[in-house]
Amino acid sequence: MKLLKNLLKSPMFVIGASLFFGTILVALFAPLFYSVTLDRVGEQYAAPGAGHLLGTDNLGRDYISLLIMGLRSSLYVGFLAGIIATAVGTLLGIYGGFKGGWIDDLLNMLTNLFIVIPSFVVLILISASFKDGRSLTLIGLIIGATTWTWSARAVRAQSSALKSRDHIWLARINGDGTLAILVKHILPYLLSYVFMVFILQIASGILSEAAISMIGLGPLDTQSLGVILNDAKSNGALGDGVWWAFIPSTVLITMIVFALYLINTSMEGVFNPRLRK
Amino acid sequence: MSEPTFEVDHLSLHYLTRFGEKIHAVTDVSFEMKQGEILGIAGESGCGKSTLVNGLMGLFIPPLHPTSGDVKVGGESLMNRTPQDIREHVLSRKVSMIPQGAFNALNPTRKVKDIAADVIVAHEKGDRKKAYDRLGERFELFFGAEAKRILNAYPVQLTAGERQRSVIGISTLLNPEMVIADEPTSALDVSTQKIVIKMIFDLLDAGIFKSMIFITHELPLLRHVADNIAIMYAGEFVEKGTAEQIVFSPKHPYTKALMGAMLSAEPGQKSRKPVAIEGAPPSLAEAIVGCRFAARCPVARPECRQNKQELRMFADRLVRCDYAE
Amino acid sequence: MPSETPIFSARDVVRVFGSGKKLVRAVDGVSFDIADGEIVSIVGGSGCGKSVLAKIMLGLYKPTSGQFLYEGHEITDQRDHWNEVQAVFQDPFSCFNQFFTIRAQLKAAFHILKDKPSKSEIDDRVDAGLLAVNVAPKDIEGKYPFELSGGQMQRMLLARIFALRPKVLIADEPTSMVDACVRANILDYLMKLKVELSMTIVFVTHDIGLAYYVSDRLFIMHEGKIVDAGTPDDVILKPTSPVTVRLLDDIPEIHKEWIKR
Amino acid sequence: MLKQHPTARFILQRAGWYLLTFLVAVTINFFLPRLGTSNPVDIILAKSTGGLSAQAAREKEESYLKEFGLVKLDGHGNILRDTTIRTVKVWDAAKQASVSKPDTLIKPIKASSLDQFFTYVKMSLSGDLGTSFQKYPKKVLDVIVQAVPWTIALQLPTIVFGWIVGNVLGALAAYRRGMFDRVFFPVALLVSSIPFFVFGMLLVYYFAVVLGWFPAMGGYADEIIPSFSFEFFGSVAYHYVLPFFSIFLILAGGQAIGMRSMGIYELGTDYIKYAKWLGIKESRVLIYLFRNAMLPQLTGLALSLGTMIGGALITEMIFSYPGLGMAMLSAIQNNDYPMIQGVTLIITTCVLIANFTVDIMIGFLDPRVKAGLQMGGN
Repeated sequence: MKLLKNLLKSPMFVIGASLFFGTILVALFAPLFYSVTLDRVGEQYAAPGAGHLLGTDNLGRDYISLLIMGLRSSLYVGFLAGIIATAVGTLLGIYGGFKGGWIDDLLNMLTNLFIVIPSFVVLILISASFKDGRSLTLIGLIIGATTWTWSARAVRAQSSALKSRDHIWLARINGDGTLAILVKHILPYLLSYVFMVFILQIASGILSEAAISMIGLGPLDTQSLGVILNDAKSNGALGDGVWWAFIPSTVLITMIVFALYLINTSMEGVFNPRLRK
Repeated sequence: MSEPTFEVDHLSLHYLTRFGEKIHAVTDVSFEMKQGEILGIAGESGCGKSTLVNGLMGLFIPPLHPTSGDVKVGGESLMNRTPQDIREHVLSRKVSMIPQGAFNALNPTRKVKDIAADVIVAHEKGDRKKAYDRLGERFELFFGAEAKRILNAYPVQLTAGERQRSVIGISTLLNPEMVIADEPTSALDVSTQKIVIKMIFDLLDAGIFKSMIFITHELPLLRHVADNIAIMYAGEFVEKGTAEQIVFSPKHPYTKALMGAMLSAEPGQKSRKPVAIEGAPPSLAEAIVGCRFAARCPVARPECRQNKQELRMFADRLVRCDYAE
Repeated sequence: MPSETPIFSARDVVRVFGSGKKLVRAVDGVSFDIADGEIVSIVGGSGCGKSVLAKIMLGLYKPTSGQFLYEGHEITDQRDHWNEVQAVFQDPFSCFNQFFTIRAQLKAAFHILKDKPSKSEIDDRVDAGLLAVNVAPKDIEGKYPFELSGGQMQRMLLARIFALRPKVLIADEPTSMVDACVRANILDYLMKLKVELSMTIVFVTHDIGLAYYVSDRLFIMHEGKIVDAGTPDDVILKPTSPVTVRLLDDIPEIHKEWIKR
Repeated sequence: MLKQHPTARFILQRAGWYLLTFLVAVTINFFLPRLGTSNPVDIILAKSTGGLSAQAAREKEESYLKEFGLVKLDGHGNILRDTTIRTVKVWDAAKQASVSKPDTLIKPIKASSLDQFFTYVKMSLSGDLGTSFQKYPKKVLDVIVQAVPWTIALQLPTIVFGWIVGNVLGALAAYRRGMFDRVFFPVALLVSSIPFFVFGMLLVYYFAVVLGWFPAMGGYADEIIPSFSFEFFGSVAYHYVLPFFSIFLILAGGQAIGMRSMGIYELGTDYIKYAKWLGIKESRVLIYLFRNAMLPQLTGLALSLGTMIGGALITEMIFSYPGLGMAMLSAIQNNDYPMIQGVTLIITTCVLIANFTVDIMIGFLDPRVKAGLQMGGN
């Protein structure tokens, strides 16, 4: 469509998209090119050198392998939480916005109630109660289940604005049922908006995982960028100047989130004026 | 007779778009205005009316650039002056503007009196206290007892008519020489429109401002508001004369078409069949040879497409068509 | 021969929105009859309730109280109703979905007809509808709504009506967003609907000049009530209600005195 | 009485709403930890009574049960006993068979989870958040009361100051565009995508470890005893610098991005164009822009306070700053449930209070909201 062409012209989008998909490619295909292993490859906190280009952690494990595994888990949690939060939010948002009346008020009240309660607190409480068996997927589910309020609020505003447009009236006198109207006449207009919300939800998923891992409630069954940072913190790597324990992981998280924000901001520039017309 | 309060001499304006395209939005516009005169400018949407407005106020902010010509207010030229100079010495003092949609022209989070005071403070020395008294008097002039309520209200608390009249009050606070009204009543319903126009007449008669350019596409309205009317098409004046001449004996084919397309609820009008004009105005990006209306003109001849049409005197008004009769 | 029973008959129809302090009586006790094949205009300023009345006629809103009949019976099944009663809306740009081609949306209109014609017949009727508004089918082939001008889009709405050929058309402010010179075209096509398809048309507009020109009968609406009704000349020359008098007086007409200076 | 002055009604209405939200928060705060496979309290009871004599173990267990409202109490606070005699199978070595014997151990009656909830709510509302496991017999409330001032001292000024600076820069970027915007925008976007705590680590590493300009840990130098002396405050300020900047810079970056897009949107509005046409001073037009673009930014701030405070808590952990963050970290590490519940409750309460204040501020700042009230409520 015409709009996608303008999008590809905006430098912000191109940089953001290539950065983000670059990390995804690295996460997916790195194990083919690099032997990812968790066994000892050198001394404790050995500085970057032969055999372990990015040094080793407190157990002498190769940081490149850890970072690759960490990247995969963080992206996995990001996408999982993003999909759940966006799906739940969009469904509630569209249905509430379109239906209107007391259903809309009820859903809106629910959203406004849960958006104020800090999702971070809910995250801690739930993770704390799953003492053992805190897997990556569980963390993704919990993050998704606590951050849907953002997408619900954004999508609801858009869908209730769309409801009064004439093409909805026209669709009804064309004999389209509520479902047909939602899918054919509401969703296409929201698609670009939902995608922008999805991008932000992925970013918040990655950040939340890092946060929850940093306070020791991270996944127990795998590495993640948050777990790496937490290990660096708890083993005092910071104080001993072991920069390779936390700087690479920091750069990775920041780069992913930065790429996502770039995509979102560039899309807002292209799509928003049209949506507001 | 007093020398003209407002002179426009062969003014041409163009837009420089990002892709280096040059769009000649206004070409070779000239007219003079005397004290107390109202000039109506009518035309379809996209004929360059709004561009002309910015030009007449000296607001040449990129991508809008002046190609040639001059605009003088009370003898003082507005050409090649810095935006700050224009802001300080011209806007609100010499030339003022009444925007189209008045219902969101006022800052929603600020009281009417504060916006008005901002205008006075921006242009004249003296404290805000004095400014409030002065604008209080001025608003009482046309709002009477309602003035106090309106001044202390937020725009959201006023009706569309009250908002539009407040905008007119604010735009004419410093007794400008020329007021440019860009479709001031198009969004209002009929009875409110009448009240607003009555207010404009009262202000003009009281000498609060010296002359006005009234822009609208509703010719019946212009018939009652304007002394003279200029019909604009694709960036050019195609006909300019007194209101009666234009409305009752239009000469240029486009003016005739505009009058023909009008519908009025007057007895005996039921049999008169309105005639539409097919097609759309030409794009102003490329240079156009000959008459710009030729493509849509019912009486166009081959010559119309070759030679450029000049504004000439015909039947005691200006017409840009060699074959008008 | 148009049938005897009136197309629309309203008896004290009321429609309210909101509740308690914020109750708005959009339509406040309206009664009228509209005969088959007649063109009626409903004229009024903004907020007089004319659009709400139009939506009641279209069966999109149910009256809060009072009785509104279509061909003698209440509107119970919306789909049946839309089989015979169709509409043209005000803003051509927001009338069409930007994500589907115009032709696809014109064909989608047939989804409402009970005895759905065959695919080829639908295509023929769409082509006929386009030709009826002087648009060659190939001109809009594969085109999306944002690629056309306001005037052309308004014609597409009319092409849809020419293709569907309903019994009744509700035209809600059909010309208010269109330039003066194109407006005359739209009116010609609307008149064509009456002449060629003897369609009953209800106009909703604030432009009394338009109403005066097109309609057999006029209703003047103000704050949810019909304050004046009759043939255009009756209403214009012999207005009964003070509201109509003021309305006519406030409209700037060329030959009439407006504001003394 | 309420009908005449709508502002009072507006405040009460919002207060009522936030009270409801608080109740929901308390419910969540109670039920979520009990969500998991085993009830956390039981695990701890088992662990904490290990290694004690049977008698002492039971006493401690019962005192815990009473602490956490797990058992029914009679009027004056001692545990109701289940007096029904039950038999228990005991292996009688002599008869090589299990014999039923009256159970001498009279168990306290367990309170149902609903009763526990009500006692929990009653206790929390009265300020008694139970006793900490880890620092038994210290009350949770005492630990919190000690930690809260530090957290507020760190977070309140950072968030408020960061919000102001961020929005002013954002408004300038929107108004000036040109070079300032082209440089400022990407930097602000990059900064706003770094998580608080990660940025904290970078700052500590560079400024504390490598350059040694600032202390890496703690709220004040260990050897100083907290007192109202000039020396103590000097040390606190010295330790304050890195944590402050690690939150402030990122917060300012995020707010600047938000304000910039709001500012650009406002610039397109009719009332700004009209103000310019009127020749109103540029500084005044910028105030128009900032004042109106600020309102949605305030709502944005209120809504994102939860995540913001969450992130800032972790920054406290990086700097082992003696605030709620550290209290939370040690509670988590030692599965000190009452402490976790207490800290989360306090955080939620602070966020709700902050939201309430911002709501009221918006009510006063935005005449459209107030006007909506005069015309029969929004």
